[in-house]
Amino acid sequence: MRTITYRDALREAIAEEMRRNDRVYIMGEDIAGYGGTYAVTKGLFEEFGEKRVKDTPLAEEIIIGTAIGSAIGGLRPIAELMTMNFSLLASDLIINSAAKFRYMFGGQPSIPMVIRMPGGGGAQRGAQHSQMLESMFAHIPGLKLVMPATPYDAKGMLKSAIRDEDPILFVEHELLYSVKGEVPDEGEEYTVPLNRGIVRREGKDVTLVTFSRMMHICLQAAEELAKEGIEAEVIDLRSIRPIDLDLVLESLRKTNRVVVAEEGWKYYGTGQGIAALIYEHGFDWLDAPIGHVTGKDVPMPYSKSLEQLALPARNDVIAAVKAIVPQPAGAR
Amino acid sequence: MRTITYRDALREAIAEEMRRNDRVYIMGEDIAGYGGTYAVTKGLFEEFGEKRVKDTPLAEEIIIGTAIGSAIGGLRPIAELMTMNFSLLASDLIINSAAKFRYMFGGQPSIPMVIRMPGGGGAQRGAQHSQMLESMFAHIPGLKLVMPATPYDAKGMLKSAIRDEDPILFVEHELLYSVKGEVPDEGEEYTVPLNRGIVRREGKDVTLVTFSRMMHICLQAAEELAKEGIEAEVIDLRSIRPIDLDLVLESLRKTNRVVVAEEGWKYYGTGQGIAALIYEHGFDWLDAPIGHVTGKDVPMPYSKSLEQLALPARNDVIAAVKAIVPQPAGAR
Amino acid sequence: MAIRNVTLAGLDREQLLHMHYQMVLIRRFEEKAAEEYTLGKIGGFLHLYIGQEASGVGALSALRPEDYVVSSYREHGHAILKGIDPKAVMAELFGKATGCSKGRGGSMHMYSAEHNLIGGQAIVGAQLAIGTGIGFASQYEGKQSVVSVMFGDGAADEGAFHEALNLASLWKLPVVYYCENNQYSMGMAVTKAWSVSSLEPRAAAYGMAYERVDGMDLLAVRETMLRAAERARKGEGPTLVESVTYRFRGHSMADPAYYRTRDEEARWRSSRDPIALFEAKLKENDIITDDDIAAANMRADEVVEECAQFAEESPVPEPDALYDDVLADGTGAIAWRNQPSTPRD
Amino acid sequence: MAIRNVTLAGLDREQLLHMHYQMVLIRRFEEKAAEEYTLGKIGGFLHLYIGQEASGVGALSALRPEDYVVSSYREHGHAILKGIDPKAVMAELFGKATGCSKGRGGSMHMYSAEHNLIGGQAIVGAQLAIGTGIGFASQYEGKQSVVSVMFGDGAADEGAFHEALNLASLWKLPVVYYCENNQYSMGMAVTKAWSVSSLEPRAAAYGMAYERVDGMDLLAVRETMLRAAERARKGEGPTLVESVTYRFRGHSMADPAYYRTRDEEARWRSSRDPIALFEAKLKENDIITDDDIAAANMRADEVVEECAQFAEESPVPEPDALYDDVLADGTGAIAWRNQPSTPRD
Ligand SMILES: Cc1ncc(C[n+]2csc(CCOP(=O)(O)OP(=O)(O)O)c2C)c(N)n1
Ligand SMILES: Cc1ncc(C[n+]2csc(CCOP(=O)(O)OP(=O)(O)O)c2C)c(N)n1
Ligand SMILES: [Mg+2]
Ligand SMILES: [Mg+2]
Repeated sequence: MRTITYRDALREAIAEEMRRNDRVYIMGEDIAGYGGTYAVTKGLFEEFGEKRVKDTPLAEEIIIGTAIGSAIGGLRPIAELMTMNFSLLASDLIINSAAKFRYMFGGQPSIPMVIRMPGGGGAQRGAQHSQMLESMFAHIPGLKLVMPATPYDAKGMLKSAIRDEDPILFVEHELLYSVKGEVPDEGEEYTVPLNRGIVRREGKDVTLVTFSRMMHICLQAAEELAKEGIEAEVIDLRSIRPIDLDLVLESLRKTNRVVVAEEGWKYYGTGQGIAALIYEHGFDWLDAPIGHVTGKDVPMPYSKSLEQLALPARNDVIAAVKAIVPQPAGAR
Repeated sequence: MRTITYRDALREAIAEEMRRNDRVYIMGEDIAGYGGTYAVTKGLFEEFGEKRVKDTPLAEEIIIGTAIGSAIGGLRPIAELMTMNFSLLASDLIINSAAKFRYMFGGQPSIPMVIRMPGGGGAQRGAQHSQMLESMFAHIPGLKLVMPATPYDAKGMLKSAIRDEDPILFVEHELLYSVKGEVPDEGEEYTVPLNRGIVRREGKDVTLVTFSRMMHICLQAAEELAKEGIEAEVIDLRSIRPIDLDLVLESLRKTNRVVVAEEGWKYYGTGQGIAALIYEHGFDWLDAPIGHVTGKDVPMPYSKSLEQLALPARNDVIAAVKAIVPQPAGAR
Repeated sequence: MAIRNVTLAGLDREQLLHMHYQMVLIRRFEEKAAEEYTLGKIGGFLHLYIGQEASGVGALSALRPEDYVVSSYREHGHAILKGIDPKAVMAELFGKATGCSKGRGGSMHMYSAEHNLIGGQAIVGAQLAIGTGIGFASQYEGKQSVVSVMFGDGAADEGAFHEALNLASLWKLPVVYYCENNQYSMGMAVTKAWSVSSLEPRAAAYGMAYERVDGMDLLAVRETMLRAAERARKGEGPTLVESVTYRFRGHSMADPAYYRTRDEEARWRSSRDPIALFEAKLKENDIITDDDIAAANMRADEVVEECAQFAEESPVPEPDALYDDVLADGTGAIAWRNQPSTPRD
Repeated sequence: MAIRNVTLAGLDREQLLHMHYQMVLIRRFEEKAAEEYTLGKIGGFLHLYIGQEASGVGALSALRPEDYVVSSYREHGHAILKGIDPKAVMAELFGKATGCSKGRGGSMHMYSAEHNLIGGQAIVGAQLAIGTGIGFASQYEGKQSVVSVMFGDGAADEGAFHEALNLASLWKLPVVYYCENNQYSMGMAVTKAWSVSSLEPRAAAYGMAYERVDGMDLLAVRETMLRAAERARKGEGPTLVESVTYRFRGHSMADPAYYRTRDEEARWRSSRDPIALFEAKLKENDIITDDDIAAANMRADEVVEECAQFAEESPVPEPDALYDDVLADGTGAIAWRNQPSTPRD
């Protein structure tokens, strides 16, 4: 094992898969000459050349159109959208084409395509550059959507995604790129499945169901809670569609209490969907209503003080847990 | 009172508001010369002329851009998107501009804009022309989203929407246009608020929470259920954002059981959001998990037989109710 | 009149008669479809190709089997011309399991991987973006396949047109952007939708080759497309072709076309019918007789009758097909580990 | 050297010196912003206008207060030129309550209803669509207001460009599409992004008037914009102006600009600095002295110091401001009737 950043883990995954299969290529805005806004693709142009590492004009619709078409034509595109905020410009092609072609064309075309894009706030980038919009796409049959939180998963899931036959939205987080974690040594081949969550921390009092950057915040919250005698189990879903619900239900049967924690907005979003599923399939095991920690229901403000208020924080998780978990004896 | 169609009710609302305020105008594809794909705007061109009833080129982004810009410039645009399926092409401007400007620009611009669009399936229009995508927009702070189910509400809510200061998505249903209902006589001014649900049928055994065309299906299901001694209360939400949750909770306190019924897809959608809210605020009153009737989780197939399977039907509502309501004595 | 074995535009009599037959077949097919629609056998939207037959036959006759065609919802003719069995096209209209998209696509979503017909797109303009991508794949793999993107005058106003043509020109992709300018996008006359009078300046905006052709003149269309495809195959980049044509019917079966005069329609039908024009040309050159024409019509009639019968007799999709092919691996929204009893959605 | 009271391009000395001062002020302001960014007083993305001052001052000096400016994230200069107090601009950068967007917008989202600065758009290309709509409102109401849409070379590749320009041309809207072609969109050289060498053919694609101008030549820019605005005001429709300029710094503070040579930058800085060029021109015409220049710089320095001090001393937004102005009527996602105790979101 080595310790590398989430950013480097992604880059390794892309490079390894490009070496493995010469139909894999990557394209996006400023990914070649510039090396990627977040430096994920740095060096790829030098290794693979301009045939396979392609800078596009500033035009999201044609980036995704090119990805879909070239997948139909036999390639395995990785399209980078500079941020998830811009995915809306291509949402028609993602939802009306990529997600539907296999089905509506009688099972004929495969669209083995990965759309990589970072979402999220926390760097004062304001309302138009801080969104987590995954629920819009996770709602759509015909798509898969994953949101890895660690370098290990970033690499292993990206490799799986590139090999997968279906259109996959691969959602990164701008504040995770520099986060470090353990990853198998170079040359040690591994992948991570696209449909399995993972227990990041075991606990018996409450289950925290989370993903992407909020997973790290939940882990911190769990450490704090442990000091007060509350043992939280932390589940990193990793994949939103399909969701590994059994893992959650198993934990629920042990803890009987759940808090769902996400960075995005509350209403009609991912977390409410997760909560509704848990209620639907685990109602009888629930001893309290599910807690729900989210970003505040406002566009993201620029001002640092307001942004910090808008983002869900460790204390919000702690408060949500305490609201549903009986305080252990001796704690107040 | 008169009996008119949903289509005519909409047209009356537009015409009345255009007569009332000459800053109101309407634009869209084929709304003037053609009279609207669904004939909603028929005759408006003749009355108001080409200054105020504007055919646009086939270009959804600029339709919505023009609406937003002209709202900032002091007008009150009604933009018609031919169907909700095409709203994705303008989703960037709806979500990144219309929804955020007031907030991110420090409260300065008002965007008094109505986007009218029909959604829904049931006419064999296939995967790209049958969607209910309201949850994508209902997720976004800064927007309002309403989905009237009757001619009365169509007219009254459209009038309210045109007078409102905020950007409003006004979601119609292709299969509702020819549905008839009572509406106050011409010249009898009325509006319907944008934030109030309504009880369409009283009942004590279960609450059906629904909206748009599914409301009619729920009413039919309720009649069937009544024959078997189950009295369902039917709540037509009318507005999805903001949602009139109190009305639902009040009913829940009486029935202790809820089924949410919608036409759209199940996962990470509107209905799960509604269910999660009911659980969050009404957990203690619930005697059973919330039932959830939705369209099947597949792109809409063209074939009539498959389409009928994909759409939620009266029997699905009845089955969902029976799954959570104890059968009355004597019934089997 | 003696039939001569002359060639026209490098085509021998057999080829010419075949192209004539294809036009007749498409017309009959569409007429039959209209009939079946009225009888309720076909649902949803139905957009007919009547009037545009020369634009289709001319263009697709210039392509090779390995070339791709990416089309809109007005694609029955393109589907047949790419070699899909008309029976499978009609069955698709009927929503039957034997349809070329297994009945799940319908009129707007015909597809055949085998024939490189990359199906009907019902989102206007999407084919421009997707066809560009297929062109990229062809170039990337060093294939000789050309992509022909079929779109209408209305689609040229969507943002996708701009993004696609710029990229294709920059990357010199082997794509022909084939605009069938039938002068209306639904009820909107092209003169009210375009700020220019042809696509020529729009091609120039991307430094792209442009050709305008009379879409009612089969041979002219064919030669234009041959040149454009050749350019693409040689690596000289994309061409924007504007084929000026007219749909003789409303936009779809639901459209009475009140936005134009019956007079205008009559003028086109009587003097610019592409089939009549081609027949006149063939007669002029003593290539076709009235008997040949009658025979072609009769054969086409037989074929479309067979199509309708096949479609009628074909089974509807099995209820289980509802859940097929959403994803390659059959995953639903939930990756159940232990609860396979839960429904698949 | 004797100062003469000549006019240049119809401008008297006072006006010319004012325009010179505006350029200097913008440059100093941006330099100060860079400094404060490095100190952590400014967060998020920061895109500077250094190098493009003549392009901004020339263009906006040709507009009237009732004219609208719709801009991108590179809009500090435009904001100041439209008359927003530079203090409020700096305070916005600091995220303070006294900022022109109450601290909620930041560098990319400056706005002033009072000054018709229709704010920074951080979605590239959105301003083209929105500006077109404002132009429509102006025309609809019979106002004399012209809209100037400020955008970059990169934005011209977005679909919105196509849709906006076609509509504006069709409807003869009073809009000037002002492209500040600084030759890069982030790291992408315009030569690799455009399939043509200028926007001229793209204007022709919409039958739109086009003018290309040296964006480093303040007076040339001004006259170009005067003509374009005049055309718009007279109802003659939109103009696409291409102002050729260069940003002297990276795309944003985060960009070391490795994609271009230091040499290329040095060439522009040394021979094409818009402020130096204007100073030379004014000197040539005996309109400005070195003392004037020094005074302008000193005044600008003072102003930006004041700005920074004002910003520093201004209060951050009240926590409650988090929930203000999401909608006009304060509605949240739930229209509570009976449970006001529930949190506002
Ligand atoms: C994005 C989008 N907007 C609107 C529509 C509705 N619509 C379907 S066909 C059509 C007209 C298209 O005209 P054109 O491109 O000229 O093709 P034609 O029908 O004439 O072949 C419209 C507006 C659609 N399907 N997709
Ligand atoms: C739709 C969208 N795509 C990508 C980006 C990221 N981005 C921000 S600025 C920029 C370059 C824009 O270049 P240009 O239009 O030339 O303006 P300039 O920065 O040179 O002033 C890019 C790619 C964005 N903000 N919006
Ligand atoms: Mg057309
Ligand atoms: Mg630029």
